[in-house]
Amino acid sequence: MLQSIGVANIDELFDEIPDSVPVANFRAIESSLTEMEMVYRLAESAKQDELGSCFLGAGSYDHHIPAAVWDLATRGEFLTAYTPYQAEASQGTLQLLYEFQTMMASLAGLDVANASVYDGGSGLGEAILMAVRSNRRARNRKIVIGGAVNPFYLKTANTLVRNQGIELVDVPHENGVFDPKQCPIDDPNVVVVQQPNFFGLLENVDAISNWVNERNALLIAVVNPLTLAVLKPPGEWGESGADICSGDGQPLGVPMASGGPSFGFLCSKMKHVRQMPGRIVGKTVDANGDVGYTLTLQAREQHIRRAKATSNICTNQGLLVTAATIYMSIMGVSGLRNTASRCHENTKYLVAQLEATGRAQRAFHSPYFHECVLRCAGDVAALTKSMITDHGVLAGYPLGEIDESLDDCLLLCATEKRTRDEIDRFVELFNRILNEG
Amino acid sequence: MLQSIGVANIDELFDEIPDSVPVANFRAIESSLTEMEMVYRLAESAKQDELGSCFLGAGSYDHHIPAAVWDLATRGEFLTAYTPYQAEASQGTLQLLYEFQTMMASLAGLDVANASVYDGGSGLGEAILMAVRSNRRARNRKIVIGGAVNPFYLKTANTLVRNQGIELVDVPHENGVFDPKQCPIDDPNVVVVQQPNFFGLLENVDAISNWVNERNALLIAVVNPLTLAVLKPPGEWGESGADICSGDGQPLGVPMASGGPSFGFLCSKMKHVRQMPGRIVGKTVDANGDVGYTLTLQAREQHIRRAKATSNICTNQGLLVTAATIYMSIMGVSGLRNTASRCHENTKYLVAQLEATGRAQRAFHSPYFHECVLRCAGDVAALTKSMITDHGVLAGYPLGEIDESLDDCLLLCATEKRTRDEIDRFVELFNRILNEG
Amino acid sequence: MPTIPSIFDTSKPGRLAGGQTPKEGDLTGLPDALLRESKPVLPEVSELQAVRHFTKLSQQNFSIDGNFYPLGSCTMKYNPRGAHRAASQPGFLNRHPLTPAFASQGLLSCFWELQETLKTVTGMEAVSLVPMAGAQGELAGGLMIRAYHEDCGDFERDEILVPTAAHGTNPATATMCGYKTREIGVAADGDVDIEDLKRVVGPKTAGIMLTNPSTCAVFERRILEIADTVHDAGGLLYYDGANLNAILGKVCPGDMGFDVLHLNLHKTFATPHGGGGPGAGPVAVNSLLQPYLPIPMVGKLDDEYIWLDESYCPLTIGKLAAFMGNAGILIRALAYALMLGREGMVRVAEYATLNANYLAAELSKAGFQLAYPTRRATHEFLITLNKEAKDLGVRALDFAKRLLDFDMHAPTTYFPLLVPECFLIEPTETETKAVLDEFVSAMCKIREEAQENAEYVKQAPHNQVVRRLDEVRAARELDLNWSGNKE
Amino acid sequence: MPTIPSIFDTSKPGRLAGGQTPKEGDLTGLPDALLRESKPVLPEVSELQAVRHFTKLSQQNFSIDGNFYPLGSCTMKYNPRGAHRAASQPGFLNRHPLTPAFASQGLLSCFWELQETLKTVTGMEAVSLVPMAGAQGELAGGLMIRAYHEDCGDFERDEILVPTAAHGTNPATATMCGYKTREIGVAADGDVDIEDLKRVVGPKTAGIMLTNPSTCAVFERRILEIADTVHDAGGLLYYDGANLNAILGKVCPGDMGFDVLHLNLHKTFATPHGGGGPGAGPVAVNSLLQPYLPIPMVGKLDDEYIWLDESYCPLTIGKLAAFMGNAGILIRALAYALMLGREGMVRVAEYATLNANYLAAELSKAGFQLAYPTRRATHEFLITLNKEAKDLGVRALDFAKRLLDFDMHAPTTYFPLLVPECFLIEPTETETKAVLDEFVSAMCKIREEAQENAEYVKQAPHNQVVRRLDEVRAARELDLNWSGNKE
Ligand SMILES: Cc1ncc(COP(=O)(O)O)c(C=O)c1O
Ligand SMILES: Cc1ncc(COP(=O)(O)O)c(C=O)c1O
Repeated sequence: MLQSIGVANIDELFDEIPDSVPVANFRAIESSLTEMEMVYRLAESAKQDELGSCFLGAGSYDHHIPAAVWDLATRGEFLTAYTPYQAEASQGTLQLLYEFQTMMASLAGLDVANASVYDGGSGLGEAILMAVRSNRRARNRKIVIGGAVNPFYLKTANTLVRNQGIELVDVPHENGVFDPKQCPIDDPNVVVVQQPNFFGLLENVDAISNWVNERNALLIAVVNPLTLAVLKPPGEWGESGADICSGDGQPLGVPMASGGPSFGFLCSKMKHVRQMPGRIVGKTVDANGDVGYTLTLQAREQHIRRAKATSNICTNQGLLVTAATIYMSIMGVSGLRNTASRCHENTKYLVAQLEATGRAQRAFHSPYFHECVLRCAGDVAALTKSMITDHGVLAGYPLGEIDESLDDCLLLCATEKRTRDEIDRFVELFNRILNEG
Repeated sequence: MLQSIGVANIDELFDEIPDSVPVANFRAIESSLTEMEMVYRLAESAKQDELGSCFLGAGSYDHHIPAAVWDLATRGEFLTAYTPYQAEASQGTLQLLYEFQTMMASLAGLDVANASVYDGGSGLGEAILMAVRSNRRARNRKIVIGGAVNPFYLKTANTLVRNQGIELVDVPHENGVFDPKQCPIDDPNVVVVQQPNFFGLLENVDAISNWVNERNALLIAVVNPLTLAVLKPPGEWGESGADICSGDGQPLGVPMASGGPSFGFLCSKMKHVRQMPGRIVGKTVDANGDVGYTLTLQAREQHIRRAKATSNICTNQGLLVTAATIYMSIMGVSGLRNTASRCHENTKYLVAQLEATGRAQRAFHSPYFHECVLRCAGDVAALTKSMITDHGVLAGYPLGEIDESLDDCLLLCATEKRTRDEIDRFVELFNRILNEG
Repeated sequence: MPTIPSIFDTSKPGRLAGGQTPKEGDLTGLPDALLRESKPVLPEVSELQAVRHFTKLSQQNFSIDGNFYPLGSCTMKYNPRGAHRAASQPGFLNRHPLTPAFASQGLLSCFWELQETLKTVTGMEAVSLVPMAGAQGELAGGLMIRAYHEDCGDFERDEILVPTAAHGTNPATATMCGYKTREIGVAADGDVDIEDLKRVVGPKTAGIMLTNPSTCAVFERRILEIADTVHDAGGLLYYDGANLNAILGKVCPGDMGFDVLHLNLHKTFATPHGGGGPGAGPVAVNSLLQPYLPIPMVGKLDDEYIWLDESYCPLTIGKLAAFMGNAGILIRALAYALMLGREGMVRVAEYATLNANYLAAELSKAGFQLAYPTRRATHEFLITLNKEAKDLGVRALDFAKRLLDFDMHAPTTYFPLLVPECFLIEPTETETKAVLDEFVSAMCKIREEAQENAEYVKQAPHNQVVRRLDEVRAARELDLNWSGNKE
Repeated sequence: MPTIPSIFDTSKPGRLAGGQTPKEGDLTGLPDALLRESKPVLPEVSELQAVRHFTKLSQQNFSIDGNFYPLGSCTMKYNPRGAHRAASQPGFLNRHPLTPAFASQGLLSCFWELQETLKTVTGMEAVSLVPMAGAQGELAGGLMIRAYHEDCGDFERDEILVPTAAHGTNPATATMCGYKTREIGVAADGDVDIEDLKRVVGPKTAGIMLTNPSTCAVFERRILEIADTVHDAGGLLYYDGANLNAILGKVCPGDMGFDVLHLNLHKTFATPHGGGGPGAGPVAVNSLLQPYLPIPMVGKLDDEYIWLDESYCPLTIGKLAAFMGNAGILIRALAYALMLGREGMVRVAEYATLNANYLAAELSKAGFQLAYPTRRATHEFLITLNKEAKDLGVRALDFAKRLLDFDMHAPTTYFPLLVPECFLIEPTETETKAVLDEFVSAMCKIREEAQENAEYVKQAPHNQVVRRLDEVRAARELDLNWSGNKE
């Protein structure tokens, strides 16, 4: 090969690198390991962190994933393909994405879905940017954050939007939920509301939607997609529905995996589609008139529109979307619905049992779904620590970490994976530790 | 559908079952579980049995398996295909088997290989039946078992062959190895010898082969296929080589998995091929003259030859052969060779360290490869039990279980997976336990 | 899709997958004469080359995961991925087979549970899980029959009866057990010819091997009479469980007079066939034969599970595998059984039977000839393409090859031998009506093609990676492994 | 291969995968008005139907595991299965993102090790692993540049410079950071036009974004001069790490004057692209920008690993992800780095460069026009098919589509925009010479075909599941989801 190139050795191929740039010094990097040695090493780390039952949600949920989902998603043809630029050689991924868009849009009760953004947090940021671009009538760049929206999403969204002069205005919750009547801003550009909200409480979404609509603002719904199998879809909220729906797809067949990779999704009414960021797949025909699929509306994207693109996103979270599409296909209408309702029943049972100990009671009184805040009689930090250290159990999210007034509160959920035995054992530990503590 | 059939309900479809046969009573069987519940249940069983370092071999070895091997072997197209009866729709499996046959035959230094029998034990049985059928000159049905052949294989082979009037004659080892000069039978039909033998010792295979050949008997070599990357292949033993080579393919990319599924393999000289049991794949051409593969020599098999078939085998161990073929392809010449030699070096190190404690010494003095017998100063049963119970370590095979005269002996190996640290820790435990015991 | 060069053709001396090559070990001290000199013919490729090669190869296979696969007698139904996952847990995969029982209680409890389940499923007294496929189960059964007669001092019985329609493994097994095979006829309605049976049964009869539903794909209606006839003559009844799918939860072989049987877990219990195997063929027996079961089995002593070996089973026929058989397949079968549960098991038989009868009815309406038109289909059924062969010159083989072009695997062809130009069609319970309808359309389409241009069908397949293969040449000019020089 | 009906077309109301459907939960007490009434459009299929559907779909994709995939700038090299396995261990997969650090020391130690490794690889001071792709890394970089200038009280700088050949994410990122983009020219030899740079750089310059090797696939030889020019004007230098593969272990961006950069771990560190993602785009900075890095990072306090959040990093630009980013991708990248080791990293650059230069040389000899014939290829190179387009009427697009019929993915087409009818070709270090030779043959063959019958090439592909797709119609008659009635 060197001969064909006409050089004497490989070094010559680098002769355009100026001598004034020093040679890299990689001595600090270890010598190579074989796969066997590498797996051995990382297995030690992985094992060190293994825990037992998880009662922690707060945006990431421990659901059952059918074995078929990842067996299929990790087939080399899905796993090691690039973005489907050459449509004719990528019909597998493209058709799958089209099917994904159909499922997501329908779950949200909206017209269109894109093929993913990074995660729920950055997804909210993109949703806000999209809404602001789309809402040309707006006279300000104020975004009302209605009550208990996921705080991690908000921080992320803020990083993404604040440099474009967009301001997020937190409107505190009233007894856990958003009351638009208490909103200090009467002409928001965009309103963001989460259903169920970060505390697991159900917002009065019809009223909120109507309120937003009357003000010619756009409404962004942040949702857990699994709950949409049971809850009213954002597109049907109030008279005219939410404009945009965003969230994190993790509950749809994606392992918690420390929070990533997961995927963010965006759905919207058709009228906003040209402001949508990310890939969108459309159905078309080939030269023979047969059905085929291709990336479409690419004029929104960075590789065509560059500085005027709807976003800078390029690589997205395709593989996770692949898994989610397979997950939704296997679970289907009943599987998704029953999973959501079973999570709810398990959490209800957990809440009832904890309340029965007399050491915990619900912090808020609106109806909740799937996840719930409990005020505990005792030191929550010590409780969660002891649960992990002594019993390998994740006991929920200590809300004191985001709001001092809630420092005796735990946000808890019991997914469909938690057995009665696990819940009962948890309740017993809870009681015992607070008793001793 | 019922309408098209012309019945009112499904029960009618079973109306040919006479009423005199009672209806099945399945009440003892549990109600159905979801996948989630089933995996939860079996995970509890699996976790209960997890152990740490393994120094036990004796026919099943803890080797590294490249992740790619099973990622590929469990692709649905390999995993869920049947025996390749329709060759045109099974070229994947067929070409793979042809490649497998090539690799196995070459490792064994013989002309042909089949596409698997069940395991090493039944494989030895089939090898003996095959040899007896092939050796028409023989005047008896006596099979000489030369020294330390795997006792589990022998028991299995005996079950398979004894009803056809075939007798296995055990010729005891001399200081661990087979000495044909001590053989009480001078006109055996077939001789079986294992290399390395069950004790890990190297037999003098050239001399044995010549001795067998001089007696017009057939020689069956039982081997660990991995060691053939380093050791002289049976086809090259002595003047004319072994006739048949059999063994278990587990070391080639198959997890120990409690002993199964693994696969048995058979290789032979071309002149015995028509007595070979099992599937064999051949290369041929299609109607266009292009290369293709198909099952061949089917006239040996039960579905054609019925009572006169070379064996009753039908379903074999195809998936494991698939894994082994991928394993051998990834490992290649160097990978296989280095793995075998590294196992040997690790075992040598283990043996040296154990001998250095003064509490163990080699039981036999012939050269060994990959596996070794140590005589221990102490209660071997108590040692192995404590190793498991207190430390999760499998300390080797207590040879007392098969031979009382060896009840202070352990058969040990340290594969390429055992790190220096693991070996050193084992030696320390060994020393400590025998000290206390 | 292009044909794929052999992996040896892409090899290059010295190339290797570095990440998989451990450091070389020291061989000093080993006698030179015992070491290998020649370099084995193994691929020398990068890991990517291997991955790409086998990815490509796999794509040239039909499979359940990709295709309708109505291969009669083989029960090619969906293999749940969850069962595979459950069996692939490290606690199972990394277990050394010689780990003592006290440290294997998890695994042994699974085997115990499977043994108990299979006892109920078959209606028998005792189960051994050891046999590694149906044929090995048959061997175990034959050896148990032999051991029983010998223990009774009855050394004269040297014949096993099998219907002419029997699967090839039945007579082949009889031979391996040291028996002679005697065939008995099948009547025009597909049932065993009882008169023929009565003629041949006698003091030389060790036993009879039967499937029910039979390999003619009908339920053997006079099974109890057959059982009495053979038992009266002092013989035993072996049930070949390959077709158990059809009657799961409906009737038990133990209630039909059988003394011993095997199950094909890879069929009825849906473990993947892996392009040829592995399977598992546990045997179940009534109390007569219990002492002879192959070892090891799992027993229970107080609350502990133990291995039952020779010391507990002195009359055992012995070991059939170096260790305990295809453990991983047994776990998969248990997982499947747990997921089905008692309700699910009955559903298996019902839907399998429904699908087969529907497909039979539709094919019959479409003008194809059922082999036993007066009979119910079981989980499978037979058609004969004899008329098409005579009228159009297009044989069952041609139909089979052309079906591949419709992206469907062919049914089993030319088995059983007694029905000319036959297809044994087993749609299984996991296929939808839409798929069955597509199969009927494809069959009709092929017949139309044959009417217009028989040659076209006879040259099928047309859209596969290869055209029709020359099997005669394969057997005549044996080419069983690659050698660079040959080409 | 036939086209595959949508999964909704095979749905049937009420059908479900029973083994995956938990028992329904109780919803009493929830307000009716908040519950769903409409049934969502989700598949109602059996598990087998789903498995078969997605198995079939997957077979309609090109991929690294199946095909040569020389997509320039995307570094489609082998993704080791071992890295995937290592990251798929339960300890990693089942970890809840809010598990406290004290119970996550295993994971945090991995992230720490990766941070350290990337510091060495880039020659920078500090690393944050958070960004979830290259573009998000760019955003983080832009925001850090902005934060830095603002902290310096310098509010006038509102321009980011990018070469005209820059990747689209560069200008798009500038916009998201609230900056204006100014393009600078590229000289005829592929290097940045320094005179143009000097003309536009100034007090409004916040920074410049560059790749090196550049998107023209050549090494930017005057990089140090560029750095001085921008620095002298008070601007900062951003390194777009998409092309780091070419210089891994040869030179470090930190030594070329860059202040901040991202790495595309899914390129240089070979994590699988998953048909679009996920990736990971860690950022590395020199000490100037260290205070602004996105959180969380992993720190070490005595012997314990801790999360560095706002309290440790008060000047951070903030969070970019709800949790810590694409953790699983980071583990894969660490696994890859461990397997490569320091020797392996240099080999990556060398073999990638060797393969690209060889392929460039061979194509050039075969008569194809290199875009920068006087320059070395880096890990990739550009050819222009302008002559073929003019003489034969066959454009780069047509060559690309026809290449698919040769079972090879097409190179990147029409990027960078400044080279007409271009292919950006990146063979990567994991392909063999034989594959490269096949690519050259295919290109020559296509040119021959074009000479004989241009129309044939312009109608390509011919052997794929679909013929050439109508993209214009897709955008004009938007059909973005399935609805039964439409058809
Ligand atoms: C009727 C019948 N009997 C026996 C067998 C043999 O079973 P196995 O292939 O598991 O050895 C089969 C399977 O092919 C069969 O169909
Ligand atoms: C030169 C260049 N810059 C930036 C990017 C963006 O990286 P990502 O796709 O990871 O967001 C890419 C990748 O497509 C690229 O090639």
